[in-house]
Amino acid sequence: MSEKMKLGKVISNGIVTENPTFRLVLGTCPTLAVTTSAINGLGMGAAATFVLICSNLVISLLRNFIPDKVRIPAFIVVICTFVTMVQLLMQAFIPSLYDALGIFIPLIVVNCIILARAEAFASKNGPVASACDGLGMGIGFTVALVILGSIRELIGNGSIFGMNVLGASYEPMLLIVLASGGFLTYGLMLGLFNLIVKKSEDKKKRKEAEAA
Amino acid sequence: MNLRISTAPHIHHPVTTQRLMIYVLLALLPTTAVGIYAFGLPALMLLAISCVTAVLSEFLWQKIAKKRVLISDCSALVTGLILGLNLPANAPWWLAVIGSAFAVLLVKQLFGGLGDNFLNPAMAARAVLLASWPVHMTSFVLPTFFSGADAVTGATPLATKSAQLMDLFMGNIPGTIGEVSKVAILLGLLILLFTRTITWHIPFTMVASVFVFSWLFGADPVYAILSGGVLFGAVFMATDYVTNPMTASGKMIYAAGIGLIIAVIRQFGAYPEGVTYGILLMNIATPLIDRFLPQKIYGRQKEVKKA
Amino acid sequence: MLKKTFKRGIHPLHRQGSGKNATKNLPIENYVSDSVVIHMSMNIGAPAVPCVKKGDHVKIGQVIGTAGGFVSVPVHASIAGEVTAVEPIPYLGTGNVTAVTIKNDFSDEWVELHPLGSVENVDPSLVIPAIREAGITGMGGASFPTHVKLTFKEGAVCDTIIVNGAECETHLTADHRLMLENSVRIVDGLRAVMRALIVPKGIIAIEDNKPDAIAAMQKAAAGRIGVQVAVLKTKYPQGGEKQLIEAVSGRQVPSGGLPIDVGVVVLNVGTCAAIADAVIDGMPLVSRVCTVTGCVKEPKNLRIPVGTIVEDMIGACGGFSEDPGKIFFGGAMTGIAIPNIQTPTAKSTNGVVVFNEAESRSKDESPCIRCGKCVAACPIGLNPYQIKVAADASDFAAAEKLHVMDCMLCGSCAYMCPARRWLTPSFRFAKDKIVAERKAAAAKGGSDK
Amino acid sequence: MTENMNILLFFVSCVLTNNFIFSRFLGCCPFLGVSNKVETSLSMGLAVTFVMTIASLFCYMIYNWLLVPLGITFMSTIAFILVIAALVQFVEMFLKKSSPTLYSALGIYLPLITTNCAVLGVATLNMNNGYNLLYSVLNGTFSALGFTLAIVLMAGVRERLESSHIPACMKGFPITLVSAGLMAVAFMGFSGLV
Repeated sequence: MSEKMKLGKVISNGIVTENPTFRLVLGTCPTLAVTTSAINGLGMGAAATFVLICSNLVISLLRNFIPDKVRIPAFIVVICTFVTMVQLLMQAFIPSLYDALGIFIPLIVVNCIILARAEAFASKNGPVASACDGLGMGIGFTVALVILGSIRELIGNGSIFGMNVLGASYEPMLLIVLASGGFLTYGLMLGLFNLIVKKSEDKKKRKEAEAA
Repeated sequence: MNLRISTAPHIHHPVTTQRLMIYVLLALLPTTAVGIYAFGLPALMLLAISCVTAVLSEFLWQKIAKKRVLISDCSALVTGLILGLNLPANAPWWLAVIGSAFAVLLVKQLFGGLGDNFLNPAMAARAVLLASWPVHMTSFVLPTFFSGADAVTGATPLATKSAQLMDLFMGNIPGTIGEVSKVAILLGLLILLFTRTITWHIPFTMVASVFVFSWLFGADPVYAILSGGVLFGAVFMATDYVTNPMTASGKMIYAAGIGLIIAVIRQFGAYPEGVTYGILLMNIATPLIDRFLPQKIYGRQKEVKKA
Repeated sequence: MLKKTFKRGIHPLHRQGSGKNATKNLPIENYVSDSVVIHMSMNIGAPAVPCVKKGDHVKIGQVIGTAGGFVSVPVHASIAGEVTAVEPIPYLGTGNVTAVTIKNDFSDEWVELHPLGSVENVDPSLVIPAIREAGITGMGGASFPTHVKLTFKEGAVCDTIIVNGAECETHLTADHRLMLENSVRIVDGLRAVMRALIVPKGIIAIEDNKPDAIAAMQKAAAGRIGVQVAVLKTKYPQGGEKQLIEAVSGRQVPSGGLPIDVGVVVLNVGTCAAIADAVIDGMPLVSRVCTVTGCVKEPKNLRIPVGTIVEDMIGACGGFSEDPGKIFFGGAMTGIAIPNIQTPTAKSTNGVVVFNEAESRSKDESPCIRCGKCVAACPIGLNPYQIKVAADASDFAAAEKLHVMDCMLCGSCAYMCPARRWLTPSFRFAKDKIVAERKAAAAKGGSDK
Repeated sequence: MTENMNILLFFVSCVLTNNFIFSRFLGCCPFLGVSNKVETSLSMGLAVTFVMTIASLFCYMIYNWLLVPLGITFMSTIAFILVIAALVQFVEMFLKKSSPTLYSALGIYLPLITTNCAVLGVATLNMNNGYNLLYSVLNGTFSALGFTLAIVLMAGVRERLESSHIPACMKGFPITLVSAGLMAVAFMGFSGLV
């Protein structure tokens, strides 16, 4: 029971407390580049989640065999293997998404989230916990990408997941799906997230103060 | 008897921020009047909407963020008016609303309010509108001058390169509300210079730079100066205090850079007009200009030479 | 003649003739009050040590405080009468200073004076000691002991003495009137110093808003070898030592250096006149000309005994014309506000300006709009807006890197600032902090050794 | 003549029109992380330029002269990242020995560059676009110069923002991202130049 709770906490940690996109601000390049639509965000999120879980699992299993000095190159090789697998799989089965994500699929290799989790979590914890961490981080990343993708798609195209939501008379704000729109949306969302976190913390503090 | 104790200086120049902004509004008056005369009621509506939105956005932000409400310094009004003057007369009303709100909220207040924005709010908002709704932002009408004739759409003379110089000068051309009449803009320039709101450095260097580079790139330099928003930009937008360099030599480098970018974009780029981008790009470079331009400090000049 | 000036600068209150119109045509009037309060800290450097006690009878010119060191001068009684108090008084925010109060018996009795003779015949080696014994300090406001200024370090050569008749501050006309009425004395004082230090050239620098003073000084200087008058454009802070040197000679005093480093010494016109009094008549510095203006019924240029109380001077000018809001010593750009009208004047008090309530209301700071007016105004060429940011963040190291120590607190930037930012007060604070830190560091370094 | 003109156009394209940061989103992590001060961002930019130029060259050689003949082009990502990691190590050691001054200026940034997606990105782009050797190297250099331009401009802006009264929740990354977005709008003016 407590073991399960712990694993649940590891997962929720990645989704909320240490959300890689909104709290740690890692992996900014794919976040900005692929969130032009919700579906792209989901695709990238899923690919990254797959790589995260697998690489965390493998690195955790190998953690006692990898010499400390070459650990970073070893991690990269492991990550890279899974990235290449994802790349080939996507190319074969969902070529449209593969084209949309472009070079950002191979670039998952240098996504700081994955290397950071390998270094900070998988190399120190058991395989189950590491896989859960990968899952949590992956979901957190995916959720963030889908949120950003949906917002940008809604404003910049009037639709979500390709379905028109705002009606034909809506004149989309093209900028939001362009490069600068990515920066702006991400920045504003980050600010909003900070504001919400701060508000809830203030509330907590006030409650504590009242209780005391 | 209660005497106040304060440190020197005990006197101030009568010009305050608010008065400077009022001078700018005054200088914009001829341009605004000609714009409304040329394009009629739609132009008046558009200007009114953008001004009201700008002031209201600033007021609401300062209320919600619990900051000192400073709308009386008129800077939001100036932003709103300049943005309105940068719209085509037949633009939809919501374009003015979004543009003004974006300018005041995202470009100015988000960075801390007056003085803290690194881009000219009206220019940034215009670039955003242009990127988002290119069709609305580039469909211009010919001035009607209250003649009762229906508005005729026309391409900007920048794209056609066919207008008569005299028409360009007097304002009988399609274009945004503010940029059509060069006479009115020059009158505004005189007001700004006479009230010492601005110095000659930016407007003159920028126009000269557009002239020289257009000529170098094989365009008609006089046409280049009179068409599009060069004059309006040089007088009212490039001279925005907050976003241009502090020293006279810095201002001249900045203005020359704007001129170069305008000529390059017009001659080689995808957009017919480059004033907005020229100003924005040099706004971005302004901190570096301020930083790397050597200061001439009294009693330290020999030191500089040695080093 | 080509009018000279320095770079940048401002024109304060130019529509109101810099506030000088009220008094510039009024001849100097003599005024002697019932009592004076003479404090012992009238010069930069060590304060004088009082040598009289309560109940003593003193004559005009009698030494009542002896010099407290090399960078210090004696203080003399400015009226004859009875010493009624020798006690510390609070003074202009600098803490308490010892002051001697004298009640006037109107006998106008002088001590015996020892003239050195005419300027042409005076023994050069006696001039500088005479200046010191006469208690002369810079009378333009800085109150630096003049004999120290005229004592050069080894190897330094002075080729020019500039007499500062710019009077660029607002409201003040004391120097202007002195140049009109005592022009020969000023030239004599200059010549005495030139003779003492073997300086070939003496230039009297006057702004072109005082054409009558220029004419008077030119007349007085005519035929005096090496003495000439330079006409300057009217601009603030032309009377700042460094600006004046740049305007007149084209030289720049190195940062942190002294005028003598470029072969120049600057003396105020009042100082020159006092030097002439000391050399020719053997008279110590006991009185000075002071402009009283602003919200007083009859603005005047008064010659007052040193130590006259502000209240008496206002009374001599018919009293306040409006409720006063602020009173300060000196012009409006650099003047020091006084806490009450019992404050006594000093040797360097060249003006008393009264502002009404509306004029003295302090303004709220609004955000900097980066207009660059402060940069265009700064006569030193600093970036006041940047220094202000550093000072506001209490980042004094950054302020020092931006050369805040070169700032001479002329107030030009703060005057021009449309956002009414407290530039000069911030810089004053930052400079004080940095000086204090340096002193602390030096003390620590000393104890380590 | 035309070749020179082409290279000039290619330069404009890489530096301005298709700026790595403002239109391709490559190298955003250092762009956001190391753009606090103008001096450090300039050093970072130069270090990246150095590595990207060499990496473009080596990746081109590995890909065209090794992977293609062996028919294992699907291994490109693995090959590139290993080449880059090795290169960065090598460059670091080489600089340490040969030019201590340069090393002290660029040293701390070099390890960071391994995970800079701009380096792997430029190698992948060269491969995808089928650039020849000259253009691959030029693409590396010019794109890195574009990156340098962007990061130095950003640093200038951020130094100025330091004294601004930004709302607390926007301080740090959020305002940097918004600034970058607005800068990207301005850079759109260069579109269509090439």
